[in-house]
Amino acid sequence: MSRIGVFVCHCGENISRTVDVEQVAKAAGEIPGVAYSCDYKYMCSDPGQTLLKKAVAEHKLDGVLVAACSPRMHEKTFRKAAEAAGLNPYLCEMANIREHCSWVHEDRGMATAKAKDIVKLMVERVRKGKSLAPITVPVTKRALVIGGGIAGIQAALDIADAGHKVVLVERDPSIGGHMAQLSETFPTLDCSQCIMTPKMVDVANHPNITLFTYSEIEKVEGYIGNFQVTVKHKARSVDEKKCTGCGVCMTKCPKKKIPNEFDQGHGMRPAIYVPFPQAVPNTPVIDRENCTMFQSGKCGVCAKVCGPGAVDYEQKDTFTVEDVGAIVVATGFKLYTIDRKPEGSPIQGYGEFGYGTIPDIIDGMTFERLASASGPTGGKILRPSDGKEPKQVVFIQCVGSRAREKGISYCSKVCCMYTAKHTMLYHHKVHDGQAYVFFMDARTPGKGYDEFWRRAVEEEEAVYIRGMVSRMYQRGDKIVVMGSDIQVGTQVEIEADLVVLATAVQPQDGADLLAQKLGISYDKYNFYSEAHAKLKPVECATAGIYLAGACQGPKDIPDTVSQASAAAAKVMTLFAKDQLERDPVVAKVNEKYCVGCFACKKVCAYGAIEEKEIRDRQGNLVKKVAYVNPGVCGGCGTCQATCPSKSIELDGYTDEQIMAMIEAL
Amino acid sequence: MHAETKQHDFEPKIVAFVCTWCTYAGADLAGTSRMQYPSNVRVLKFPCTGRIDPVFILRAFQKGADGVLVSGCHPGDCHYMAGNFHARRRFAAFRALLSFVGVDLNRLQFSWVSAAEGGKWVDVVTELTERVRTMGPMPEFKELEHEEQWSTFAGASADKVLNSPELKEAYDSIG
Amino acid sequence: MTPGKKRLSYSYYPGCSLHASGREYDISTRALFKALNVGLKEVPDWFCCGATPAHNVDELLSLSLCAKNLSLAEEVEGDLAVACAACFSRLKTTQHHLKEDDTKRKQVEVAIDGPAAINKPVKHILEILAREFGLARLEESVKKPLLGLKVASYYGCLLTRPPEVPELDDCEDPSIMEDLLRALGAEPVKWSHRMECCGANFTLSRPGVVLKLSNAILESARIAGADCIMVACPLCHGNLDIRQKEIKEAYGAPDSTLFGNIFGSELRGGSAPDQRDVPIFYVTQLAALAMGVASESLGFESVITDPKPLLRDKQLL
Amino acid sequence: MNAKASKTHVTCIEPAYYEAITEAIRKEAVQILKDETVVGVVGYLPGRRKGTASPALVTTAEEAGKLIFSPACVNNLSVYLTKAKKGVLKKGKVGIVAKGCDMRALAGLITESQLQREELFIIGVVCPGVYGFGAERTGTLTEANIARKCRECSVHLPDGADVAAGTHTELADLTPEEAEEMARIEAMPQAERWAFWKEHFSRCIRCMACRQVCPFCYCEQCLCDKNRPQAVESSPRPAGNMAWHLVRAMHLAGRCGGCAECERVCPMDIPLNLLNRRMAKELKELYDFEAGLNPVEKGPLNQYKEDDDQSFIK
Amino acid sequence: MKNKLMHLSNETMNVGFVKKVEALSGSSVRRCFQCGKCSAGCPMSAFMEHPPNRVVRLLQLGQGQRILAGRSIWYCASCETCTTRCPNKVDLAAIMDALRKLSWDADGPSKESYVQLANRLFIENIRTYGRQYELRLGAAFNMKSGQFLKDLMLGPKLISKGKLKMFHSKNKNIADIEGIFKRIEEMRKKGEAL
Repeated sequence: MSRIGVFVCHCGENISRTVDVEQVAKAAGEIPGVAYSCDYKYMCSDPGQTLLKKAVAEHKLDGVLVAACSPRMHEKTFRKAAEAAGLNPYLCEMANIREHCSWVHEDRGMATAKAKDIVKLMVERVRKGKSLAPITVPVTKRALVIGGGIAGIQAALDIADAGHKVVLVERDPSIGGHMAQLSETFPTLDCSQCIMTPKMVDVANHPNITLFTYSEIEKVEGYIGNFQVTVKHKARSVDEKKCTGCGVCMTKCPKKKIPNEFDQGHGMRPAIYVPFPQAVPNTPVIDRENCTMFQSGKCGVCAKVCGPGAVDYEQKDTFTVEDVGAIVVATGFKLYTIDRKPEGSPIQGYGEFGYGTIPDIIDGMTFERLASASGPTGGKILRPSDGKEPKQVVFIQCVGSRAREKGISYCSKVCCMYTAKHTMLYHHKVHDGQAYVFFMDARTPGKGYDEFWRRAVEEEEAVYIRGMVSRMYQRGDKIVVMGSDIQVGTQVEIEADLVVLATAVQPQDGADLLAQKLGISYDKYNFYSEAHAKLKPVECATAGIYLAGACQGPKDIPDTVSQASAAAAKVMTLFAKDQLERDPVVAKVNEKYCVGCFACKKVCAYGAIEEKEIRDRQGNLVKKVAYVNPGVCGGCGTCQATCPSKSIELDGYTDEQIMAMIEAL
Repeated sequence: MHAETKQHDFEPKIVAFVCTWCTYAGADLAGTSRMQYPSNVRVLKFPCTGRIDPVFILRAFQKGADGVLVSGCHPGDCHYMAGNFHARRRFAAFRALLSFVGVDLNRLQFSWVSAAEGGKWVDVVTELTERVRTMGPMPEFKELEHEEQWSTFAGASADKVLNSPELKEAYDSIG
Repeated sequence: MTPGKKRLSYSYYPGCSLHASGREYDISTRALFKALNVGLKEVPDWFCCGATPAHNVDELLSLSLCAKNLSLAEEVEGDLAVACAACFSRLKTTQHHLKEDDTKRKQVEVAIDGPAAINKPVKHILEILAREFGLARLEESVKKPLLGLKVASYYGCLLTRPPEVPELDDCEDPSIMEDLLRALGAEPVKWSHRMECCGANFTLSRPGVVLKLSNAILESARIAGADCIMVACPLCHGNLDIRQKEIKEAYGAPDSTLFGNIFGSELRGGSAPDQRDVPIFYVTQLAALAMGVASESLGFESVITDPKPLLRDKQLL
Repeated sequence: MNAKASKTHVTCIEPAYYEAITEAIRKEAVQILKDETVVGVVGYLPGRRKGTASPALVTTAEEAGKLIFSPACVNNLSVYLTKAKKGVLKKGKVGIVAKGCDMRALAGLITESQLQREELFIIGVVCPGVYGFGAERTGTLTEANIARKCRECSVHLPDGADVAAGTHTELADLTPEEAEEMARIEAMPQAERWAFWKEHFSRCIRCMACRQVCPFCYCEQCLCDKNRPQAVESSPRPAGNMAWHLVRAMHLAGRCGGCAECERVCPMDIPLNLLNRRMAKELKELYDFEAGLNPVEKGPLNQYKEDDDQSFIK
Repeated sequence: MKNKLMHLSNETMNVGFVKKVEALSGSSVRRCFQCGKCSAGCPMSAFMEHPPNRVVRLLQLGQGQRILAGRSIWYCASCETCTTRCPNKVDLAAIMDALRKLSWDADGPSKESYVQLANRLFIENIRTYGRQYELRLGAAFNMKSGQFLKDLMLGPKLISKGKLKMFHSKNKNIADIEGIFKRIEEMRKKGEAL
């Protein structure tokens, strides 16, 4: 490269405030091989890009460096601009003088010096860069959706309706997720099951959807357009094909007193069960840990009463491999509990609330079940300890959430609204009861949300107390709640019959393990990370994997459904083409020098390296060398670092580029 | 975050070899969060710590780095599944070698910094910079760069050997 | 270390109160350790730890006093045993701060003109009994189990708070005292006020505060059906024991105050408030009693709210 | 040839011991050439000067009858299969005389796909040791003239060979000079260690004999000869020398079987095997791996465990 | 004073004072988001004109003088409940210590004199005797506070129970204590410690 153009961006004042951009541009112009340099207010703007394109043409540039923000932000933008100007996009690089320089240093002199150095390094990278041609790979037009809550259901239906095949995998025996557990939903107070169950049935009946419940993701291989996903089908002990869903087994099962997870442990179910009457599929599953047959080998009642002979105690876990082109992750959330946490856990419990040992302190989801017509109390608000109707109910918001001392500093987003809803449901059901809410802030952005909250306060007579609760303890059959009202400036003590905690929304158990299988990143709470907080909110950094719902962060139903449809749209965009162009950052073998020690093959996590035989014209084997399948190569470059003779090289990160940068230090 | 800029006698040269998915993004986060750290570090982006060859570290020291940082994804978080695991073994071995030939390992730092750990990036960079600052410039490799083979012959400096009358005569005669 | 093999031995920091108003704590601690064959050697020439007044107005002074005591304790072999909850809290807090904060450590080292012994292990008597000596061994050593004695164990503020500093037990839901009581054969009662403040050092300046707070604690213990309260702090003991009569005088009449109204649903409905005497025991007194140590050597004569009737009633004397 | 049965410790090893091995090698080599099991045998022939031996490829039974084994058979012959006599493997199976340390190289080369076990007929030697560099060649091996690497040899028995010649005999009471030297260097202050190696490396003339003789330096183009980019300066200057030896030690880590040929052939007496020994020790400690004990699927630096030590990483 | 109009400006917000509090306590003041949990659990809240959360609020607004003028800080029992339960790791107990020290240094503008007096006597006792001398502490307090009859009946009873000693001996190494006090005073004079 001998005619490089360097474009230094002010980023408004973001860069120029601490970096003397003119000096940086001037210094860049003095680097041998730099044919043009300038600075400009906003390089990413339309005029900025035009400036770049013009300069490429006018100065016959054969390489471009834009010194601006992080390449994670605008590399694509400028590569596109360079391409439009007739340059190979991979000859355009970015020098990060914003995130890595102007924003983190205050001394103008030092920051400018650093920016010059960064530019100098990156000019070397451009100089040694090579034109690369994109690689095309075929796309399997079949999607995998992980999680069968409202997010997964919505995404699956949208993709299936667009005419593509979808595999929906759910860990529990039925789809439906948390939304199926809710009684009524804010801000309209419509019945959750009434709007949810039709969608569940749609999933079951959709010709394009293959539904695997009671199944988990075992292994994920491949890459965008070409994933191979191993699904583990846990032994249901009931043959789904034979079962008619008549339910006789459940009524005859002698073991009936098992706390029902769906009712948060407050209702009972038999050992062979469907989680709730509207479950999809309506095929029961045997809870082997609680089944007498599995524990002692004696019983077998369900098998005897099953007409079609669907009960199969010998069933084993099975595995299938699904070829898919895109993956939507919609694993949802779980609720924080105030229980004492195991030692070493970054999350803490609430000892001041009794670590979950006081029976009439319940969480919001339990309250949903109490309020639900299909719940354990048939929709009557009765407290767990003695089944009495509570006359004084205290709701506490931000339990776990916004409490960095407990290990969670984020806002769970949905609690303000559902607590307001709870006070209304309570007031509707217990007319002479009084609801109190301890809260810090009422966060109600959303269509009709603030009006909903104000209704709870003004019409449904909930007493909102701005302040938190310091301690709760049992006194007789009451719970003494010691709080404060910071507006009045006094302590408040309430003798409550029932306390409902709006506990934090956390990612599902095992979210981190799934992320590791998928190769996607997650934050310190195990929420999955989107590729860009604003511009790529549903994509993962790993191509071909998309996020929907609360697995990415706390979300209410409307947001979840929107995101699910957005993820589905992204999948459809991907499926709109038969071939996929992918980043050509892949390894290549120099067959002349490769001696076939296959160290590269041993370290390749993708299995992208094969053994290739080199033969002479007579067909005699000359030697064996390594060969990289460019479609499979992930582009990590571990092979190159391992190769003793450097006969394998990663395009875009060649030794020549890196060494040149080090030389320029 | 208005740390006063202090004047130091010695500004060490710190080179960071980082993976683009975790540490680079973590450093970006430090930027978007407007955290402050010493400006001595120069970041070289790699797709993965698995790509980082020990030769690069060696070369960086030769080219005047006073401290080197290698940073990537936490175990299990590698974007390429296992690159950081391979890197971990490679650098464990390389450290042992450097230590054996007498390189002070306080100048070579390894870390896992995720995309979410802007604060950790700041801590790691600040700590290494300040540690190296107190250690002073790294003389070993730099000295080597300027030494010639003959310089170690007893009693004769490179200058003397090169400027001896005999040699001069010989050169002249080549004409 | 296998319990039972090596003789435990400790250096001992009694603190000012144990040489004065809390002398029975000191006496019973020594008697108990002797009975358990655990060594206890008092740190010579120790100083006051500064207690709450020092750190209230001058943290550096407080840290320096404690650091000085810690270095004095270095001279005596064995981990440092502390009986007074306040001294314990101050010594542990000092170590915590000096470990975390280099600037403070340097200042303190200038003040005491020497290095601060931040690593000398500091152990509360409770910890020594329940963990190091061990509950199982303690149970084995019981000669006279405290059968039928319902005890409200009172932790107060400083034994477990703030989190991470005393390292004694869970800061909101500790169980070390209850575990100990069970090992001694007594019956720990469940009650609500085991970690509420008694008013502490306001006993001198604002006794009214103490009366109010300590009254709540006594009430709660009575409601829970406790015969007595067990404490591990001479200040708490002072407030609950010495001022018990005053409290009764101040809060005795039913519903005479606002607070009388609030405490205890059982109290409402016109019935006269429970006015039982609630003897206050030190943990070491009860433990020593169970070990069969003669009651005469446990300092019961120094206690204001006479515990003897209760002990006689339970056939423990 | 029941080598494993017993082990004898002696103060010197008489020529008779080597003669017995020589006989056994000749017998085996003649046999396999005659029955065409192999197309040739790589072994040692007597050198031109007395008390020396030189490596040779013999292809006839007659020549095979001249093969010898003596303390002068210092060379690691495996290098002949990947470099000097590489072509012979194309013709068919090859026999090779291998001491324990040579066996380790063979195992490593098989691991790295450079050799196939089925292409080889290995005549293993139960080797009590060979001469050290510059030692007096009396025909008898003693504590005084044994090579440094042999003093702490752990592979006297050629495990995995097709046949083995010799009975297990070792010299008694050998001081582990190399281990002591390594410990001495490790105990030095950091600056002194640097000075030690700097002095040694600065003498290097980059003759590349170490590379030439190394069974594992089989690359067709050495990284250090590459000039685009030039990772290691190729002229014999101190900076490039240091880099070259460090890169070589890194490349051999987890592979080097400790034959110490590099050190033997170094004209400037640089203790190169110490570097390799140090790396071997580290990999043994960290990952419980010893190179070349038998062919394996992956070397220690080509694999990982999720719970590998990472105490050095923040 | 409590409800007086608050003018907020760069001049009226004493940020320097807040910085001092933060330095002494090692705890951030800005971190508090006013959830009120400290006040909810404070045993002494009822005695304070500014409950704990408002003390922090006033600091956030740079109104240290309002705090020092009141008696809230002197009614803190240092029970650490607030620090233990704060969801934001605000070490309020340490902030209270810092505020008391600053009030003390400013020679106590607060109305609350009894607690300050008790503290002063307690520390004087340490300096003079090395250990606490409870009888003297009580007697001196009553003398200086003018409450000659306070706990009148309690004293003799305690003496008879052996709980108060009539005489007290000084520590042998009392000079060491004096040294500590002196060196701290010197450090402060030189500005080496707060």
